[in-house]
Amino acid sequence: MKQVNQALAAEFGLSADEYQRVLDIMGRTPSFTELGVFSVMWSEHCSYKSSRVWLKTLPTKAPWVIHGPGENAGVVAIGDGLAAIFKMESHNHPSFIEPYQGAATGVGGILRDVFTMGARPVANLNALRFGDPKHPRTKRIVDGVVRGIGGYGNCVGVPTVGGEVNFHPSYNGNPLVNAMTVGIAATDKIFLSAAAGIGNPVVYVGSKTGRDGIHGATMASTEFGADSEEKRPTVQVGDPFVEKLLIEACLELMATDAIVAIQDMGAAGLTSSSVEMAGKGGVGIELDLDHVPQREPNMSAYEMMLSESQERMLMVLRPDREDIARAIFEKWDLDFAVIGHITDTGRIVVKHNGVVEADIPLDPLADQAPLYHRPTAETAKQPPIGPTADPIGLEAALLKLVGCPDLCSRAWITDQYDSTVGGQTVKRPGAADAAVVRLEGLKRALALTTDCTPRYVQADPEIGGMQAVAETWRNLTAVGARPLAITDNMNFGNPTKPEIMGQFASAIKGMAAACIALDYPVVSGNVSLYNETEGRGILPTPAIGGLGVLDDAADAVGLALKPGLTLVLIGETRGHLGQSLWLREILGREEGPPPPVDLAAERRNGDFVRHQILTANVAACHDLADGGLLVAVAEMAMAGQTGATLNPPPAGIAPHAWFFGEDQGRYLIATRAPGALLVAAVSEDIPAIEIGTTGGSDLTLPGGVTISLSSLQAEHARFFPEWMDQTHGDASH
Amino acid sequence: MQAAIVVFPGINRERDMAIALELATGHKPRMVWHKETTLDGIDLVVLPGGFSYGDYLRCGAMAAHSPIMAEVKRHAARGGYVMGVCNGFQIITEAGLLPGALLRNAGLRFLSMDCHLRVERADTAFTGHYQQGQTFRVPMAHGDGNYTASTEDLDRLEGEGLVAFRYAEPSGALTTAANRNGSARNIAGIFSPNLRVLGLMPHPEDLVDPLMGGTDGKPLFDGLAAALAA
Amino acid sequence: MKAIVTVMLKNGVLDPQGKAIGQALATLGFAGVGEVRVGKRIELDLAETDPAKAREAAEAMARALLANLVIESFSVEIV
Amino acid sequence: MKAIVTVMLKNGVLDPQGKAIGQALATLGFAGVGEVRVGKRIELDLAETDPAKAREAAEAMARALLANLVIESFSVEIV
Ligand SMILES: Nc1ncnc2c1ncn2[C@@H]1O[C@H](COP(=O)(O)OP(=O)(O)O)[C@@H](O)[C@H]1O
Ligand SMILES: [Mg+2]
Repeated sequence: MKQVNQALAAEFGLSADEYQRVLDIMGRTPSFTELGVFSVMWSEHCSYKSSRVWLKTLPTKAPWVIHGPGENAGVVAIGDGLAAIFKMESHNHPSFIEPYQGAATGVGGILRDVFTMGARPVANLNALRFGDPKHPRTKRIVDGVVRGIGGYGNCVGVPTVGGEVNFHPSYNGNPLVNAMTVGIAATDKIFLSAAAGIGNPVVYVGSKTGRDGIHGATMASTEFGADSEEKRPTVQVGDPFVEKLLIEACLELMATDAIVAIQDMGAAGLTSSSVEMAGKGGVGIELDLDHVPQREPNMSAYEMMLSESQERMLMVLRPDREDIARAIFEKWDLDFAVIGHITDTGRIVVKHNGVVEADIPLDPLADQAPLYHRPTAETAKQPPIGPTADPIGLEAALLKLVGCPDLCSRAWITDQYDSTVGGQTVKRPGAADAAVVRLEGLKRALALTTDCTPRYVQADPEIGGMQAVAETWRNLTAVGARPLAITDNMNFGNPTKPEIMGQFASAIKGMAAACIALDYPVVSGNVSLYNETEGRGILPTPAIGGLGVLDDAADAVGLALKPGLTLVLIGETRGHLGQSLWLREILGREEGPPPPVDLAAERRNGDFVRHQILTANVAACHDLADGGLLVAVAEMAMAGQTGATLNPPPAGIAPHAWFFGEDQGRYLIATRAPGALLVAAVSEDIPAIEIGTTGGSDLTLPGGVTISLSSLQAEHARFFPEWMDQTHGDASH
Repeated sequence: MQAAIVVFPGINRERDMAIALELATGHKPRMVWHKETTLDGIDLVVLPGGFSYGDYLRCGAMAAHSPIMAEVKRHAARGGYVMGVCNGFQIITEAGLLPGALLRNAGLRFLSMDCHLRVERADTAFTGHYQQGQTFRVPMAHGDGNYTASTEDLDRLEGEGLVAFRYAEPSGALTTAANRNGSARNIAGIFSPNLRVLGLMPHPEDLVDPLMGGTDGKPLFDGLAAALAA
Repeated sequence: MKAIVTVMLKNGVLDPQGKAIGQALATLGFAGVGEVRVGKRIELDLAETDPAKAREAAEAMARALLANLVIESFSVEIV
Repeated sequence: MKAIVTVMLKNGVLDPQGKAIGQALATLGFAGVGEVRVGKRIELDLAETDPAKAREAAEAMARALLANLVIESFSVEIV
């Protein structure tokens, strides 16, 4: 085994200062295994050393929040004595190396974070960002990631009900795969990870340990260079069948009183789970690795402690319930092993073959973990884009926009995800702004969405951060739900660069402002830094996962137009084209400031729309986002196979700005009772204007140009199937 | 009617099925663990959808050898009713209760979407609440639903009127486009010769509630409840 | 003793995976590839030390589980 | 000329299929089965008549498409 010294510490990703700190804590040269424990616990991924100072500024409280950040997932009360438990997590780097397994194990990992708290997972979502479709690698990555998400989620039987997909060259060498899981538990049956009870057994369940993904946590915390192909550790392969068994077995055990504490083995596997459980409980832990179920012969303590083999959990049990627990796991054909016990030493002691391989005091390992106040540089404000002329007209622009990769139909993707398993999916992907999933046996339903507009964040991180939170809130509102809380996944570049850290800090600032204004706290999240390839960062991408609740699933509205309705636009339209998709797709310019976000107006407009939905004045509703008003009309028309006739824009605004501007805080409502709706809007000072009527099978623009729904649909549907299926052979899965 | 749903490790649509059966019969079906060995007092045995044993070797192959399957075969031999949906259909064919096999979908991708089924005969316990020739909408969600059988078996199924459902256009037309997984002769479901064993790929149990987008699947369960009442 | 069970789709059973691979190879610029068939190779570590008995056991496993004789055929090799 | 490309998971990479098959065989009462590994066998009909060139071509196809070298290794046999 290699000599432990500063050079080895550097290889493990510890700086000279950090290594010195290890020496100070230990009072001696650490063993190889100890150095491994420090390196993964102090990695960016586990310690949040660059981001922590900023994350602390996020609002995390509300009367309905049961557990905010700090647990495996966030927990909010949703009524009927139930809690929603949810979190989002990234698997960006693994998905670049091996797209199928990287994405699949990402789904597996986030599922475990949720069911480890006692929740039955009821929905998955995913926020994906890929490189330029023309880049030679992108297609393979998209194909593998989509198959991987489906392969895992379909098999475990959790419906995949939503998500988002963007393309941009900045993701060419660094796709983003952010997976979100939502589960349901009784509010008085939530399981936490703080260990307790001196002498209580520490139990390992699930799959056996192999040499999978060793140093995955540190890999996720370093940027990719050209040599990353050689550096790749053994890729983790997911086993969704075992995950399914693990869900059922854990939930069965959780119905008893056997569990004192439970934690999934995620990044840095046995190390982080045992260290965190003991640390949170203020106790010590002793592990005897001889009892760890092993898949491969001759594994060292170091390998077992750092292995990231999937589908494993660690629990502390009541000693008198060990037999009940063992019987349940045996019934489900899963490994069950007592691998240690809780001590009062405040230390983690790891034995293997009778030798103490690690003996580390837990408090300093946590308290003295590095914490960086990294320098930040503010992103320069973008100058306004100035007046624009419309070179191609509304019709051509609309057809181009609905067919572009960022706006085209996602059916090719969602058709590969089982969205109906469970029998509770009220709004499937594409049917509404947020997915709606009813709670089995109840009227109550959850509304779920993920959103972020990275080009806005790049142009102005604070507004972009605000916008991302506001857009999720708007999407939940647009189905009639009461937004409750968010989870986030902060995907950024290299934090040692002041401009990247500046993006991070500003995005957090904007997110926090939106959370406060909308009463919409952050209850869980994840940070993924070093998303760069050869020095070029990705667009800053704070993906937001929003969760809301509907007291009655029957109140939910979708996008689909029906004939005989009036279209009413809620919110103020100035025709903001900076950073719009129209500007990028039609003029080829990625410029300007993003649309401003007026949080007070956002809230007023949203509360008005939700009230109208809940009083049954709304037949269909869609928030206005990428592509603006005309794209929203087109999407609603296609969803309902019903055309619309649009009024001319008000005086003083150019048609292309009116129809494609991306002003925030707006909704398009289709209603049978426009009169009542407009009166209500006026009385509450909500900007509202009739913009057209529905019917027929064409979209009729002001001036009489008509676009048939079938031609719109053809453009909309074309991109993915043409890109993916013409040539693609499926050799590996 | 007393129904039982067999729970194999990896199955994941047993809850959906229980909801649909309860809706039609007014009481909860019995959940039977795959290691149990008796189905006494059961009128209808349902093998639900999912990924038994991860579908790792072939879909349904390992579940077909579970202890309960011997009893399911005896139940069928006694003239009992059996319905296998999706993975359950795959298990039934692997167990030899119905002929043929389910191959990978022709496009090699998982297919999760609504499809339309044409009812080939309405004089069975499973289809009594549909009209012959009627089409109905139903979700499907599978990677291996491409039904295949020897030409002789296919001809026999056709000749004896044992094709239950075919993938069709909403109009009832049998097109290649409607047959997304590439099944032989658009076959989506088949009966045993005594019409008491049904295997089908799509999921009628997931379309029994207007809130989930429709009730096109409900007549199948209502029909069963009516036919097996007593 | 090791047994290798090879399971292939029977002749006449359409092999969509093989077909797709053939097409993909052609688009990748590989010329002169005719039919492509895809099957499974299952390697079994057997405690049995007698080759004849090992073969018999592996054949029994193939018939019972590893191959679906409706659509597949198998062969066994002992190494 | 026919090339047979055998693709197996690399040593150390989890093989969920193999594991599940091993368990199923045990449940079926087959004793003495140790590790089970599952891989793919891809049979290619090649127009090429020179064995060395055929092998070279098949190896190139395996690297380009048939094997996922991150987790799999392959071997080629010419028959
Ligand atoms: N960006 C963030 N916003 C809010 N909470 C966060 C964020 N990043 C991490 N957290 C919280 O920090 C804790 C540790 O996260 P993580 O290391 O991802 O947990 P795990 O290992 O269980 O997946 C969790 O409670 C998580 O919700
Ligand atoms: Mg966790």
